[in-house]
Amino acid sequence: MRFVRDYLIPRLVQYVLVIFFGITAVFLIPRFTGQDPVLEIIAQIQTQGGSLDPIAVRKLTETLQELYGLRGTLWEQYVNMWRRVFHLDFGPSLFQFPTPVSELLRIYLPWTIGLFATSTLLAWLLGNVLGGIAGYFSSQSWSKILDAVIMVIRPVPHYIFGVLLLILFAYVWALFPAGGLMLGRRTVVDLRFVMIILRYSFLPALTLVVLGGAGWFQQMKLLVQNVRREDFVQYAQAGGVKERVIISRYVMRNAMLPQITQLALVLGQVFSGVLMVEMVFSYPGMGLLLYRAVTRGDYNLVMGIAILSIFTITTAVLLLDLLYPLLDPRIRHR
Amino acid sequence: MNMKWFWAIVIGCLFISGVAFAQLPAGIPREETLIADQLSGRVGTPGNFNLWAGWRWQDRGIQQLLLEPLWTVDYATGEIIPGLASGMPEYNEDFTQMTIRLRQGVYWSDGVPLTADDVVYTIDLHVRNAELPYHGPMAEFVEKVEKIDDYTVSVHLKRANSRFHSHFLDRWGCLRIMPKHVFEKVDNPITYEFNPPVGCGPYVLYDYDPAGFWTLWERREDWDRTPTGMLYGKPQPKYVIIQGFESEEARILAQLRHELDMAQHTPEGLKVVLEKSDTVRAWRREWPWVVNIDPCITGIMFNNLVEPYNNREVRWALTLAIDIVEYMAIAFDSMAPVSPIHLPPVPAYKEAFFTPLEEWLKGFTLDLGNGETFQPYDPEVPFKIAESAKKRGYPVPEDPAMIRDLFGMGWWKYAPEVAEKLLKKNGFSRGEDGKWRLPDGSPWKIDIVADVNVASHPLRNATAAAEQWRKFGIEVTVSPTEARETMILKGEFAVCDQWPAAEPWGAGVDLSRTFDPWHSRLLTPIGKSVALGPGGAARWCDPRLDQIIGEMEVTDPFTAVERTKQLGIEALKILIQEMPTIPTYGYCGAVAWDEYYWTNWPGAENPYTQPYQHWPNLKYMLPFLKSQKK
Amino acid sequence: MEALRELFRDYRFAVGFVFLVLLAALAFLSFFSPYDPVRWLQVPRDEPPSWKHILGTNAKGQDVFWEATFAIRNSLVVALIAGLVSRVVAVLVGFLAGYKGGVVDRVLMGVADGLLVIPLFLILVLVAMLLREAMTIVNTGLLLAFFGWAWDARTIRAQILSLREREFTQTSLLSGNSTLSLVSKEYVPFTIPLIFSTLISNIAWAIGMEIVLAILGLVRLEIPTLGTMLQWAITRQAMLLGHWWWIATPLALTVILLVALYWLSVSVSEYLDPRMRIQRIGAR
Amino acid sequence: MDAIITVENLQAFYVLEVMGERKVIKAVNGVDFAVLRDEVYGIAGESGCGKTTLLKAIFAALEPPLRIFEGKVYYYPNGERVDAFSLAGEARRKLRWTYISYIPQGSMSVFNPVKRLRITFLDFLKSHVGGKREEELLTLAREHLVRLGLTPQVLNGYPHQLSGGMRQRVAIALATLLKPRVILADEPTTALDVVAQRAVLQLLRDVQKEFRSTIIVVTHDMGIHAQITDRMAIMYAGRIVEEGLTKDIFARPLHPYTRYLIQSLPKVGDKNTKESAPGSPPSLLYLPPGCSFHPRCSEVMEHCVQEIPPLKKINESHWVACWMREG
Amino acid sequence: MTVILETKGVSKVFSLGSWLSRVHLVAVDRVSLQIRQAEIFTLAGESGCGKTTTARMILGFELPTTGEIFYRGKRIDEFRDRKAWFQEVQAVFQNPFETFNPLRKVESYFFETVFNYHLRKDVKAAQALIEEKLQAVGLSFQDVAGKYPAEFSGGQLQRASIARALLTNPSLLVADEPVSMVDASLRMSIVNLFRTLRDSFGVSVVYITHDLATAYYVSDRIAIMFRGNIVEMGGVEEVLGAPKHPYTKLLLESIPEPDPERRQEKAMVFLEEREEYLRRGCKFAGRCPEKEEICSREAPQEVMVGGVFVRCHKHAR
Repeated sequence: MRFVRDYLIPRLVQYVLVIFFGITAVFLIPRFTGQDPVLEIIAQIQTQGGSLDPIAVRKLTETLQELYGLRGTLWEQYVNMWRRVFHLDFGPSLFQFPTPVSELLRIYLPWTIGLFATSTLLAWLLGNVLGGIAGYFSSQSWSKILDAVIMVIRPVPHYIFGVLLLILFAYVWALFPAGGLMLGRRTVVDLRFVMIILRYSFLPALTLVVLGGAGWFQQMKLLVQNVRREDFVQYAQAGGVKERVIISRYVMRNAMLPQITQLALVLGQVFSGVLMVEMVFSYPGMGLLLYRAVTRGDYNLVMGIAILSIFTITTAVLLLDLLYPLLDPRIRHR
Repeated sequence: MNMKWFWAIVIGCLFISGVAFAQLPAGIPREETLIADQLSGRVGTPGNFNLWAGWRWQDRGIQQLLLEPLWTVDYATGEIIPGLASGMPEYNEDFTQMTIRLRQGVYWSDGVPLTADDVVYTIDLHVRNAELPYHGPMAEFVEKVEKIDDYTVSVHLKRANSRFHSHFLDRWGCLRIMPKHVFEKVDNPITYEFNPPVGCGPYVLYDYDPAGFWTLWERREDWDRTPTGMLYGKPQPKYVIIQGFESEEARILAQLRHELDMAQHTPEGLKVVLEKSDTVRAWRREWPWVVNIDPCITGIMFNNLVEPYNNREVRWALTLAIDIVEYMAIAFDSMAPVSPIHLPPVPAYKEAFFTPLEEWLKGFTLDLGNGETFQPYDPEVPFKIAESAKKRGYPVPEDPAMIRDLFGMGWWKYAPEVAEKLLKKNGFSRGEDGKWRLPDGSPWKIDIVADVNVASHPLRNATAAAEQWRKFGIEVTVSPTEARETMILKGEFAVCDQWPAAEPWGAGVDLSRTFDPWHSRLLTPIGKSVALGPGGAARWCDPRLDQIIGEMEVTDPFTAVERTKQLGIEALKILIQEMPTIPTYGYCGAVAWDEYYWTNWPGAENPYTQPYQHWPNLKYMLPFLKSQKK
Repeated sequence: MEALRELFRDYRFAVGFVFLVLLAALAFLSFFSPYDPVRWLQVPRDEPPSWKHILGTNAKGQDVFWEATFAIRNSLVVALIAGLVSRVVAVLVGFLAGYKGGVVDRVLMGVADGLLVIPLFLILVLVAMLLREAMTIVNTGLLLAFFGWAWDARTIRAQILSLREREFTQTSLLSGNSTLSLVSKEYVPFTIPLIFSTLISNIAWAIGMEIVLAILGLVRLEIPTLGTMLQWAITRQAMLLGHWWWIATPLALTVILLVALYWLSVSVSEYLDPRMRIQRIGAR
Repeated sequence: MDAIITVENLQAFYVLEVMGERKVIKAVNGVDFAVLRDEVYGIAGESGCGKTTLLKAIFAALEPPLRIFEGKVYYYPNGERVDAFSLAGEARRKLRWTYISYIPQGSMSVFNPVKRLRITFLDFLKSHVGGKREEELLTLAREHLVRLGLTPQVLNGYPHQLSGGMRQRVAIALATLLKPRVILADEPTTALDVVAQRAVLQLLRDVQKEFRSTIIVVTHDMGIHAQITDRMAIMYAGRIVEEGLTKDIFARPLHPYTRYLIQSLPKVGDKNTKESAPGSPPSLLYLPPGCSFHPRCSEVMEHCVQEIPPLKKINESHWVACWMREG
Repeated sequence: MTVILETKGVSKVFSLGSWLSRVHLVAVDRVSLQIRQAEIFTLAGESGCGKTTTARMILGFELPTTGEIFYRGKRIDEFRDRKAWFQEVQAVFQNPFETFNPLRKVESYFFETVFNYHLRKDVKAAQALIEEKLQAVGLSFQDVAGKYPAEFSGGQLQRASIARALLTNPSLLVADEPVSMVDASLRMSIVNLFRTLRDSFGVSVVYITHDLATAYYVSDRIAIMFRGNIVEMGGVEEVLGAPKHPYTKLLLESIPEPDPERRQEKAMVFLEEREEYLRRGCKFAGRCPEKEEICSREAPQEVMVGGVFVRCHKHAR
C-alpha cells in the first residue's frame, strides 16, 4: 500500500487543497469588488421607479441582508458558507431572489451540458481527427488549404464569428432561428422537440465547434507531424501496415495523449467563449449566468457555479491523473 | 473523410434547418400574436410572478398585461389614467385622509370580483410586513385603512401628505393591489411564487420559458371585465409574447425577420432596422425617429460634498466648458432634445415650465467677479444642433418650431473663456502643459464613474462630458463599473453619469418627485447609502428648496394646480443657479415597430399613448392596434 | 544573423516576420498620428475608405487607420507584457519545480493546478471588475500575465524532468557547475523552443482575452486596442450598418497578427527543435 | 548461383542543404554484391561507414534526403527479377514482410508504446494476410512465437514492460512473422549485454534454420559475425573493401583494415596489449583521395593516396580492395 | 594497498510500475566492496543487475536506501559540497553522445571544469591544461575546439569524455559501460587508456561492463553482479580463469567469440529481469544449470573460496 501513501494520499490532499483554496478565493474576491448586492437591488427598485423613503431603505437592507446570509463578519459569512457547501445548499440567488442557486443550476446545467459540453467534446474530436489527418498528410495540398483556412478562422473572436453566422444563416439565408427558443413548460419531449432544440442549438454549436476545433486542429497537426517521425510509425510503414491503421492506431493514438490532458483543463477555460456565444444567440447557459452573477455581485450564485465548476474540473483532472496509466501504459509514478 | 459521412452531415443539417420553421409554440398563430422585446432582458426568476416581494422582471408582462394599478401616469398625454380606481384620489382638508373609489365590475382573472377588501388587505399587509419593499412608506404614513363600502376605501394618515397616492400611481412600478383571496392563504408572501399569477389586467399567463427568455400571455375571455377593456375596448392581439434578447444583433435580426413587433434598440440598431426593413417604423417617421417625450432627463451628477464640486462656480465652469452641439453629436448623434433645466423636455413640461421660464433664463446672469457678469443662456442651441446634424447628412426639418421640438428650447453657451475666469477666480490655474491645476497646485483629474452598458444614456453622457472636458484641459477618465450603483448611492464618487435629477411623475405639474430627494433632512454623508435616488446621491441641499418642498407637501397637486406649478418654477430656478448636477438632454427611446402584423402604433403623429412596450401602459395601447392579417 | 538568414528560407517565417514587422511599423506610426486617439469628432463620421482616410472613419469621428495604429500598439503592449511576464514566472516555476522536485515541486505544481482548475474566466472578470478604473494597458497585461503562466510552467517542468534524467546533466555536475548554471547552460537550449512557442501562444491568448474583456466592457474603453475597437464597432452596429471598414480593420489586424505569430511559432520551433539542430550540426 | 538479392553498382547519397550550401554525403559509393538463398550474410564496419544506408537502399526505403544516384537493387520473389526501386506503393507494401523484412537497430521505440504487443502483431498480420479472423491471426502469432522459443505471453504486455533483450527478440519475431525470404538485421545486438546478445543470436540462427530465410546482418562487432554469418563483407567509407566466407576472413584477413578489426578483439585469458586501428573513420562528406583507408593504414604506399583500389577476386569466394594485394 | 573507496552493505530500493501494477525492486542488495588505490575494478553483469545503480550511488547521484559509502575513511555525504566530492571522483558514461549536451560545444565542458574547480586562472593556462589531458587520451585541443558532439566519432568523443574527467586529477574514475556504445574496432583504444591511467597516474577505475573479454583484458579485480547481488568477487584471473559461480560461467560462455570455428550452439534459458528480481531464494535459480532444491528456497550467503567471494549454495558447503 505504498501507492496509497506515496501517491494517492498526496494527490488527494492536493485535490482537497485546490478545492479549498479555489472556493476560498471565489468567496473572497467578489467581496472586494465594492458591490453591495443589497444596495444594487435597492438602486434597481429606485431607478425602476419605485419610491422608497429612508426608513424603508434601512428596513429593506436589514431584511435583505438577513435573507441573503450577508449578516455578520466576513469570518461568520465564511464559516456559514462552508456549512452550506457541505449541505449542497448555496442559498438563494441574491439577484434572482428567491430562486435557490441549486434550482438555477438545475435549470441551466442541462443546457450547458447539452450544448457546451457536447460541442467542446465535438470540437475536440473533430479538431483532433482533422488535425491528425491533415498533419499526417501535411504535404498534400488539401491539408495546406485546410490549415490556411483554419489559421484565419481561429483568431476571429467568438462574438464576431457568432454574429456573422447569425447574419448569414438567420437573415441572408433564413435557415436557422435568430434566437428565442419557443419551448415552454407545456412541451412534450418528442421528435419535434428534439428537432427544435437541434435547430436552435445548431448555430451556437457551430460557432463553438469551429472556433474550438480550430485550436485543437492546429495543436494536433503539430503533434502529429512530430509523432509521424517516431520510430514506431516509420517501422509500421516499413512493415507495410495499412495507412489507415497507421494513422489511427499509431499516429493519432499517440498524439492524442497530451490532448486528453489538455481537454480536462480546458473545460474550465471555455466560459469566455461560451459566454459570447450565449450572448449572441440568446442561449440559456452557465456562461451568461455566471457573468451576470459576477457583474451583479450575486455572491451566492457565483459561489454555486464556481464550486460546481471547480469541483468538476478538479475531479476530472484527478480522475484523469489516476486513469492516465490506462491511456498511456508507459507512465510511471515515482 | 468518407463521402457518405459528408452527405449524411449535409442532409442532417438541412433536416435540422428545415423542420419546424415556425418559431412559436404549437398552436399559437403568429398573426394573432404580438411579440415585444423585454427591456430588462432574460428573466432571472422565470417561475416567480410575485412582484410585491421585490424585483421580478416586472416588464416581462406582469406590469403591462397582468396587473392593473389604481392609477397610471401617461406622459405622452400628460394624463393620469384611473385603472382600478374610478377617479382621482380624494384628500381631506389637512391631507390626513385619502379616499380611494374603485371601479365597479372588475374581476380578477380567476373570476373573483375585485373589492375594497383587496385594497384594505394590500395596505394592511404592507403596514404589517417589514420584508415587503413598500412597507416603509405604508408603515410611515398609514395609521388605519378602512373599507367604507365594497368600492370605497379610506386611508387615515399619521401626518399630512398630499402625495400619498403617488405610492399607488404606476409609472414603472408602484404598490399594486393584491388579490386577497390568493395571498391570504399564503404563509410567507416573500417567498410565495404567485404562479399561476392572478391579476385584473386584460391578459393571463399562458406559458413561459423555464430559462426565462420569454413569457407568453393570452387575452382573457372576460377582457371586458378589466379596466383596460372597460376604458379602451378589446385588446387586439390574442397572444402577447414578451421576449428577451441577450444581444442587439439578435434583436435586430429578429425584428427584420418579423419575429419581433415592438423593440427598443440603440440608435444605431434603430438605424439598421429602418434601413433594412420596409415595414419597420419608429416613433417619428422621419429622422431623428426616436421617442423624445420620455420623462427622464439625462446628464452629469456631481458629488456636492466633494472638493471642488462643492463649489457652485466650479460646477458652472464645467457646464460652460461643454460645447453642447458637439456633446450631442457624441452622445446621441444629435438626435435628442437638450434641456437646460432639470426636467425632460416633454410637451407637457414645455408648456408648464419651459415657456414660463424662458424669459428668466435669458436674463439669468452669472457673476464672474471684478464686476464682470455673463449671461449663459443660449436659445440658439437647437438651431446649431440642427446645423451640425445637417452637415452630417441627416434630413433636418427647416421649420424653426419643429427644430425646437426636436432639439429642445436652448442650452448653455459654450464659453470656455468664462469657465476659465470662474475657475481662476477660485484659485484654479493652468499648468505649463495647458492642463488645469487644482487650487492646491495638483493636476485636476476627473474620474467619471459610469455605467457599463455602452449603449446606455448614462455612459453616452459620460463619454461626451469626458471628451468636452478633456478638450478644456482637464484630465478625464471614464470608469464604467458594475459597482456604479453602489458607489453612487454611497457617495463614493466625485462625478458620475447618473440622472441629474429624479424623473417627475410625467403627468400634471407636480414636480415633488424631482425635488424631494434634495431635502436637507435626507442629506446623507459619504459612505452611507442615500435613501432617495437618484437625485439625492448628489448630496446637495438648499434651505430655499427645503421651504418649497415643505410647502408642496401640503399642496394638493390635483386642485391647487397653479400653486404647484409656481412652486416648481421657483425650485427649478434655484437648481439652475446652483447647478448641483448638469442636465443635458431628455432620455430618448429608439423604439421600432414592425407594421407587418400590427399597425396603428402610437407614433409622433398620433401620440395616443406612451410608446414603450415595457411600461405598464402597454395594455392601454393594445386595444388600438390593427391587425394586418397575413 | 546566420540563424535569421536560415529561418528566412522558410516562407512561413518570412511571411510571419514581414507581417509582424508591418504591424510593428503600424504601431510605430501611431507616434506620428495627426489625431489624438481618445478624442472624438476629429474627422467627418462614418465615411468609407477614401484617399483622405484610407480605412475610412468611424461613428466616433475618428480616422480608422490612425486609430488602428494605436490599437495595434496598445494590444501588442498588453500581449507582450502578458506574454513576457508570464514567461518569466512560468520559466522560473517550471525550472524550479522540475529541477528541485520533492516538496518544492508539489507546492508549485499545486499552485499551478489551483490556477488551472478555478474557472479562469470567472476570476478574470472578477478581478477586471475590481480593477476597472485601473485597467490600463499595463495592468491589463499584468492581469493576463498572472493567469497565463500555470499551464506553461507545467509543460516546462515536464521537459526539465526529462532533461534531468539525461546523462549530460551529470556531466555538467561533474564539471562543477552550480545548479543555476547547470540549468541555464544545459536546459535552456532545450527549453528555448518550448519557451518560445508558449510565449507565442500566450501572446495570442492574451490578445484574444483582451478582446473578450473589451467586448464585455471590462477594460478602459477609451484606450484604443484591438478589443476596444471591436467593442465600439460592435456596439455601434458597424457590421449591420455596413460600416465594414470599421469592424474589418481590427478584425483583419487581429487575424493577421495571430496568423503571423502562429507561423513564426511553427517555423521557429521547427528550427530550434533539438533534433533538427543536432542534424544540422552533424551535417556540417 | 541462387541469388535472392543483388546489388549492382549502388550509389546512395544524402543530399543536404545546409546554410544554403549543397552537401553530399556519399554513404554508399559504388557497392556490388549478391546475397544467396539460405545464407547469413554479414556486413561489418564502423559507424558511419554507410552500412545502415546500404540496408535502407536494399529495403528500398528511400526518403529524402537519401537519393539513389546510380545502380540497382534486385529482388527475386517467385524466381523472377524485380527492380526494387521501381516498385510502386502497393506492390512494394505487399512485398514487405512477405519477401523482405527488417529488424531495426534499437527495438526501444519501434513498437507502438500505447498498445499491447498483440495489437501490433495483429496490425502487421492484417495488413498482409487477408480473409482471416482476428482469432486465427492471433493464433498464428502465438504459434510463431512458440516456434521461436518465446512465450506467447509477451503479446499481452506493453513494449516498455520488456527488457531490452526480450524486446529485441520480439522485434525479430515480428520481423519474421510472415516468413520472409530475406531478413535485414541492422545492428541487432548493439546495446544489449552479452547474455541478451547471445539470446538474439540464438534466435536468429533458429529463424534461419526454421524458415530457410536469408539473413543480412549488419554490425560493427566482429564477434557477432564470427558467431553467425556464413559470408561477410567489410565496408569502409561507403565501399566494400573485402568480401568472403566468414571463416576465410577470420583465418586470413587480407585487407589491413580487416586485420585491425579482428586483431583488436580481446579474449579472456589473453592479457597481451591490443591496439585499435589508429584514428577515426573518415567523414563521408570529405573522403580522402585514393584509398579511403590510407590515412589510418600502417602499410600505406604512394599509390594508395592517388587511386581507389578496385575490389579484386583473390580466390573463388574471397575479394579484397587493396593495392597490397595487387598481383 | 590502500583502500580508497568502500561501500558497506549498500542497498537501493525502487518502486516501479503504475499504481495499477506496482512493484518494489531491490535494485542493489547489500553490496559491500572495496576499491584500492591504482587498480581497475570491474563491476560486471548483464543489464539490470544493479551495476549502474551502484555506480550512481558511488558518485553520489543517488542516495542509498540503506548502507554507507566511505571515501578514504570519510563518509561521502560528509563532503563539504558536491564540488569537493567531484574533485576526487569523476565519471565516464556509456554513450558519449549523451554525455555531452548535443546543443553545446564539447570544449565548453572542459573550460567549465577548469574554471569551476579553480584549476587555472586564465583561458590560456586553461587551454594548456586541457591540451595536456587531451594529449593523454590521444587527442589534441585542435580536434575538439569549436565542435559539437555530433561532429565527433563515438571513439573520439568517448576519449574526450575521459579527458574531461581527468582535468581535476581525480583519484577515482567511474566508467559506466564506457565502450559498449563505441565501435568494436575503437574499443581497445579506450580500454587501453584505463590501463595507462592506472599505471601512469595512479588513478583507480571502477569499470562497469557486461563484456568479460575487455574486463579480463583491463582489470585487476572483478565483481560479478546479478540482480542486485554480488555473486562472485575477486582477482580477475581467479574469477574469470576459474569461475565458481554458475552465473559467471554463463557470462563467460556468452562472449561472442571472434572465431567462426567456436560458435555458441548451446541453448540457454532467458528470464525477465523483474521476474528474477522478485524471486525468492537464489535469484539465479531460474536458469541455473546446477540448480538444487535449496536454491529456490533460501538465498545463499557469501563465502570465501580461495580468495574469491562467492554467493552460491554449491560453495557454501
